[in-house]
Amino acid sequence: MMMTKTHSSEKVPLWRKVLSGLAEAPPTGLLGLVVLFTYLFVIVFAPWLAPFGEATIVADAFAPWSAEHLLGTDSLGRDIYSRLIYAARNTVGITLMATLLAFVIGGALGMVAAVVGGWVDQVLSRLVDMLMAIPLLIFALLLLMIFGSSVTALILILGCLEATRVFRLTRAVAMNVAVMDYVEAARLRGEKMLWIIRREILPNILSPLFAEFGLRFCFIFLLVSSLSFLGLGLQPPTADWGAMVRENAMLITFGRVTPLLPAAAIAILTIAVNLVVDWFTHKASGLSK
Amino acid sequence: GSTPSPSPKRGGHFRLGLSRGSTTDSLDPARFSDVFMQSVGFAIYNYLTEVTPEGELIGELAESWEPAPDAARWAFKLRKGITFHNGKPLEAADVVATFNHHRGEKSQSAAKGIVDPIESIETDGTHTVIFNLKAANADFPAITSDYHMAIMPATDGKVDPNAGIGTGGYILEKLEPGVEAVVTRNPDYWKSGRAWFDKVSFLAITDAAARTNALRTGQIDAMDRVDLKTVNLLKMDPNLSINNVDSDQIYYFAMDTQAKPFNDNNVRLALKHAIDRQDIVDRVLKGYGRLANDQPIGASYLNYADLPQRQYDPDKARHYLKKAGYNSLSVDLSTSDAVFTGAVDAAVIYREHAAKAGIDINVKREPADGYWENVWMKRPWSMSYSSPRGTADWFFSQFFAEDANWNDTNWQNERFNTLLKAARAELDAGKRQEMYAEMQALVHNQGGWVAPAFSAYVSAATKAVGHGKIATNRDMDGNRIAERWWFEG
Amino acid sequence: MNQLLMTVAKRLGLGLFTLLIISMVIFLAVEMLPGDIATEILGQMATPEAVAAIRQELGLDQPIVSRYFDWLSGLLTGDLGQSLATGQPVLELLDDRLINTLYLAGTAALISVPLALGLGVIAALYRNTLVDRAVSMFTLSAISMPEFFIAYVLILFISVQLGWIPSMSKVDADQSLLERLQLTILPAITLTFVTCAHMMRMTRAAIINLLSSPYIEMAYLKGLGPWRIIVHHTLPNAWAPIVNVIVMNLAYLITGVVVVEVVFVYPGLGQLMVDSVAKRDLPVVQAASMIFAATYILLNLIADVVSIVSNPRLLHPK
Amino acid sequence: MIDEKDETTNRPILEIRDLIISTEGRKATRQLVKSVSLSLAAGEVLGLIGESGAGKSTIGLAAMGYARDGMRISSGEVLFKGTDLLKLSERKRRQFRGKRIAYVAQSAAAAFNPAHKLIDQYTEAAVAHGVSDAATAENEAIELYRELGLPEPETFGQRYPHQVSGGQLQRAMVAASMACHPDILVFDEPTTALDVTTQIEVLTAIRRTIRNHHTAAIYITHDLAVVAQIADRIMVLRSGELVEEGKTEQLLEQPKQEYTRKLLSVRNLHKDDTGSGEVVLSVDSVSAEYKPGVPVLQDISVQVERGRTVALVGESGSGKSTLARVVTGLLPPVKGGIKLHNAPLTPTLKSREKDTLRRLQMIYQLPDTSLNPRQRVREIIGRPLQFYLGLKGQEMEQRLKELMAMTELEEYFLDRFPHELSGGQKQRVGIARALAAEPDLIICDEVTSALDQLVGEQILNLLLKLQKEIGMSYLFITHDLGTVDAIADEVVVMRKGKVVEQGRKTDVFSPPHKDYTQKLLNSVPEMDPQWLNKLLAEA
Ligand SMILES: Nc1ncnc2c1ncn2[C@@H]1O[C@H](COP(=O)(O)OP(=O)(O)OP(=O)(O)O)[C@@H](O)[C@H]1O
Ligand SMILES: Nc1ncnc2c1ncn2[C@@H]1O[C@H](COP(=O)(O)OP(=O)(O)OP(=O)(O)O)[C@@H](O)[C@H]1O
Ligand SMILES: [Mg+2]
Ligand SMILES: [Mg+2]
Repeated sequence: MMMTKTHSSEKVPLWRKVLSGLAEAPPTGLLGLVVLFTYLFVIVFAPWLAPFGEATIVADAFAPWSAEHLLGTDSLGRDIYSRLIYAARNTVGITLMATLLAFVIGGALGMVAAVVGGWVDQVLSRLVDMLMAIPLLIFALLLLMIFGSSVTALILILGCLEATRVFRLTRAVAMNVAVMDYVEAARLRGEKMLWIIRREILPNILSPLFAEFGLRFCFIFLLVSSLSFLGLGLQPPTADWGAMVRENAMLITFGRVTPLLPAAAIAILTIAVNLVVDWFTHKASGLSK
Repeated sequence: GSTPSPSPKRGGHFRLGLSRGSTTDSLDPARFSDVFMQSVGFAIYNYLTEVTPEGELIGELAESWEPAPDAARWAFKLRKGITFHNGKPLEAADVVATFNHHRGEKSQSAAKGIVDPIESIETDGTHTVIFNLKAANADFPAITSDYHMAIMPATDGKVDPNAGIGTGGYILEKLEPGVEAVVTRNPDYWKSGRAWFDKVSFLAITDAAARTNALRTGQIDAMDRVDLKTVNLLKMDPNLSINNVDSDQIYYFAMDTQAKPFNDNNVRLALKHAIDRQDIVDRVLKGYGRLANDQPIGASYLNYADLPQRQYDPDKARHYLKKAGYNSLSVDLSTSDAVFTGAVDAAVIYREHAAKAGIDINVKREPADGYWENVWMKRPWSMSYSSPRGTADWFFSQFFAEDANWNDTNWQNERFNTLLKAARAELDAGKRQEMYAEMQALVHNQGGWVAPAFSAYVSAATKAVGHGKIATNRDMDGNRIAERWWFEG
Repeated sequence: MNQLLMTVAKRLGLGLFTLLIISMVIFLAVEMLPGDIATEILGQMATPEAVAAIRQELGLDQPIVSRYFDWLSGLLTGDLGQSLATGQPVLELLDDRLINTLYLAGTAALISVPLALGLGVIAALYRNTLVDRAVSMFTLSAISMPEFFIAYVLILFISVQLGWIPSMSKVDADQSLLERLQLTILPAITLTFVTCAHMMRMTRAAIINLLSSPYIEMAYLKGLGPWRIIVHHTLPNAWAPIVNVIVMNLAYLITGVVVVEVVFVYPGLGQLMVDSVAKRDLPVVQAASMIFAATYILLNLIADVVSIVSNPRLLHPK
Repeated sequence: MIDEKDETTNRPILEIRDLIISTEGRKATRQLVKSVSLSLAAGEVLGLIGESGAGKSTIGLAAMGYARDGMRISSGEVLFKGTDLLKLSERKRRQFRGKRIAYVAQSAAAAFNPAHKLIDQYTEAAVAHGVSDAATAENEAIELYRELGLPEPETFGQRYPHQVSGGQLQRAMVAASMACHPDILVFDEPTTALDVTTQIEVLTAIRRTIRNHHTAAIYITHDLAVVAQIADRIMVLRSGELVEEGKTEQLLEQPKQEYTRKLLSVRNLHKDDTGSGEVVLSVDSVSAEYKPGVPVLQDISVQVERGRTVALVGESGSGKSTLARVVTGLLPPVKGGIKLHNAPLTPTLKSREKDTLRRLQMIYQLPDTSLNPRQRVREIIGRPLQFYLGLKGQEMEQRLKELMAMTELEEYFLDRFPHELSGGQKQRVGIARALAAEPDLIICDEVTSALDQLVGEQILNLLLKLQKEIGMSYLFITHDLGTVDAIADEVVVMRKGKVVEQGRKTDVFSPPHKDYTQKLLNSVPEMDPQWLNKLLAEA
């Protein structure tokens, strides 16, 4: 409340800070940002950028690269270039949401465990141990049964699955912050746990969380499509990169590069995300050389 | 397929990569479920009857059989001088025990439904078995060729289904479920000109790419289920031959004829006209298949009726839709790659076709795990497939009769049911043909199947492997690849 | 030292308790999943009578609680029961496959852990240089590919085009260690690609995180070379986070490699688990899950112990 | 032990000429060291003093050709026996570091690698530079350990850093710096973090080592009294510039510059007794423990009257902070009780009323860890206002300004993050935060020990001013008797969890003393360069 009231009096407007932040950015971080914005652009303008529809069958199967079909067609005769573009739109959103969900659940509980400690921590930690120890397949099938197979369910399931990993990390780093004097000061003041977590702990553990985010994002990306055999989530003919790799994977056996295209799309995104993440974590590590 | 070689050669270690092996595979023929154990089964066991590559039913362990006196009672005469791998001579009691393994209250056999029509079995001397049926059935001998009905030796009137002992051309050396089965040639095999290899390994290779690579790098000699997406690339390998075996394995979309909107035959007809069957064959099967005609009986069946092929016709589809009172229609179609490879693709293509007729097909990919329990026969419209049955009666009884176990369209057609019963007891071939033709027309015009295609069995082998005409009744030469194939000299 | 033993004992106890809970959860989960062994074995051929007969024979008509306790008492007496699908003793089914899985995981770990550590150290040493970027990009690209895809690419080059190593890794108990190694190497390399990035990035991050510590500055001021500083002064203090990630990946190598097993036709536990879940073969699922869960708990415990041992403050309390 | 030394004392062994060090980065660079020159003769000890942030450490490190991360040596020369270290390659430079010029860091606890044994950290440099093999180095280490009065010198090296006390660790660091028999030692505030008694031990050890080995040294500190004991010559620095330079006696007796005079005139605080008789806090025979059966506090009774300051003194680990934790409710006592305004306090924090919490505030030793680095000053100080008093909007703004004024902070600091403030400013923010709650009593746990003298002085003044103006009471924890003398009304001397002596400051600090109190008192360095000598002679 106080903050909202007084923010107006802050001297530096946000855009200024962003700009000065950008000016400080290392070239690799900038490169990462440029790539991310390119992806964003593609996602927003997919229908205008794609020459053909996402599901429309436009030619013979596996048509070669040509002026009309820049990257050829897939096994059903759909334009690969167009599907690549639409796939960005379909998967990035889901992955992002699932990753965020994982970080919200895992992060929140991890911080609670670290701050409250004692038996709450024990119970949560053992619970997470358990969830991680239950084989993925059974876990996924069980969640599938509970939540169904919609996109929402997919996001929920991925979020729950990955939240366990995020929990462990968050708990570990939050533990280090929870023993700081300023947290003790907040306790002495009589602050509620929520406030302590939100205002005292969270701002201080963002950078390791960011680093983890960069990798988790990629893991979830791949999980999205590897869970599709369970009938989860994205419904055909919706394109997603993981599925595109999967659908065309056999081709690589014969040395054809088609499946490399969606794989490269994922790889470039992962690298870009991590370049940006590197920039953030490096900023937080206190090193500049 | 390649041209049959004139000179089969004995010997060699044949390594066969098969797609559907599982760690839960069991030697018990009552539990054979897929091509892997079926192929092993046909290597180590014999059956009463055998379907030839030409599709003819001949005796295997049975020398002959005849209805005595009507089609409700069948007497099978066994060949003499055949011994099991353990040295026990084959006798009628073994056959009785084998069949009883599948029959009865306590039966746990997947073939229980098939042997249900048998009222009782008795022996007449050591080499004659008599089956008393609950109702007349002219096609009964065919079911004794079913892959579950492997003849096993009996002790005290019971068989040991897990012993793996048969009368077949190969003796089981080891079975490691989900990994491999190894058999060696039965030196005392009673058939001549069969079982050429010294040793056969059946390798469970689930992944199509893994099978393909194994074949290309010479780690296996033959494989089933070639990946159709890349079959054209595989064809370029000069050392390999691709066997395209026409079959009556059918892929279909099953509508619940009691559920809205499919309870209106006009809607069913609209959907049947809204699919471009040739496009499915071309794009999903890559040409390795034939058009189907919305009913299961294909050209290989004795009682096949050559009905006019239904065409893709969006206008007609619209017409039927209007007749049913719809301007446009939106329906859910449940599918999964558990149905067959490319099932989801087929649904997606169908969706494109139907869109031109104003029908919006909403493809729902369901979990592969539990598809057959939760989706098939439970959702109003789902995808399924079926391998061919020996006879039209067999197929109709299992899928279209009012009380059929797998009446996946919930179809209740009085005329059809009457005809089905009558045809069973009818011994006159001409009349039977008429009756079956009418039944096929009924399914074609009023049934709940949208059946776009019969798929071919596409397998591959190195050029070093030889074989005769390949049977079409089941995959991998009627599952008898170990018995029928050989290495070229 | 005594305290360490106490911690380990306490965690082992908790681990056993967790295992117990997991066994219940899995029992319940498989129970809740649609279908059971009877319908799955018979598949499309299932008739209600046959299904009922199988259920009765296998005791599936008993209430779940009593079945669970039967299983538990069996477990306590060392009897894991029999596979419902094949009737084979579960122990026999698991035996070879467990060894295979451990062999593959071990080989993969032997390659990937030192490699990841090495790359992580190099990346930290040459941080923000071209070398660092190259290492990061390479490993990140590797984890961006689904594992089966990496496997296909490897097979294409090494098996199909060069013909060095067979594409199928069909190991069995009769092979010599060397033969086995040859067959295991491709799947192991694939898994290396899959796991390397995570461990490498964490190593790099953990090291860089310590580089601003006063004792690192002190090491510079002692005139030590950069290699010695990273390896001798930073790494020993960075073990805790690194080991945690290593352990996560080891757990993955043991419990999560079914895709690699399928592609390389490697007879490991993963495939057994998947098949058994599909067929609802409860005793096998249960046994395999227990192995996986125990692996996980044990590895986590090891991570904790290593964290303690690598930290003299905890190992040698005042 | 002593290897060849440059005997010509008139020729400097180290010369720094026109050294300019600036920050690195894309932003406009700032000069941290502005053209400083110095020279050091063999065997000479040069004291480098100045307020925090003056650039002392930066220069000390530059003497080794090293610049911290984020800084760059932009120009100048660092000549070691004529060789310009700055012109050498990194690899060549490494051969000087540790070998010819060695460094003793401010906090040995942080500068020793926690993962290795002390002996290994001793021999490491010697082996790496090829000065001797591990066995020889180990023997030398034992010799040095003995020389430095470390316990059980033969096995001392087998311990890990955390297994020895702060003073011992600092001595071990001095020993380690000698491993290669360097020509020059750079001491960077080696005693600042230590309590008075330990400080003496280390100081003595350092002096003895330098003398015995005839090593030249640069001694960095912000404590004039300390440098007076050790340096031949002193340079006074401020904001990266040389203020004044001279022989130790001369500089202490006749400082030329105003700034130097100010440095010298510290500890001139004085306070009058301001008792009122109204007891704010009373601690009644409290015992406490972290682990059952291991008492950390035994039977402590302390009373704080309104408007008065009770100082809690004692060596490290004597339980001072623990008592603060018991009072604040972080650690429930196993025995005894605490009353605030004669009303008993519940033992645990959770069960205390918001208003009770408000009345008791705390200021921590290290502003770096007690202020959240991700919160602006406005939020740090504003939060208690909002939380306890429910202020918002204009009212809040008003009060914030008052608090800033009261703690002598500029108003525009409100929008800064802690790391954008100097150490003294940060500590003042901590005080403002405590004051914001309008408490009855503030517990100050070593609030000045991390600050340099000038800044510490300002803080103490501020506390005194507040006491005078609003009658604040303090429970003041410290190990610095100088501070106690300056601000306390009453003193409680603690040792090993027990009260050794307790009473009015004038009583406690005037003879006859209890032994332990006497020792504490003797250990406070005085500005007299002969003080240490005298003290050692007495002992
Ligand atoms: N890594 C860094 N990057 C940029 N500036 C720095 C860095 N470290 C310190 N500074 C700045 O350099 C100046 C000199 O710092 P230095 O550490 O030499 O001071 P000091 O005299 O040793 O102070 P103290 O008594 O606090 O140790 C200070 O203003 C400080 O803010
Ligand atoms: N959280 C804790 N758990 C266990 N023991 C502790 C804990 N905190 C302090 N101790 C021990 O309690 C004793 C008293 O510690 P305390 O921090 O009160 O000392 P102090 O007088 O404040 O010392 P310093 O001057 O170093 O701050 C010490 O022996 C210390 O090791
Ligand atoms: Mg300094
Ligand atoms: Mg303390």
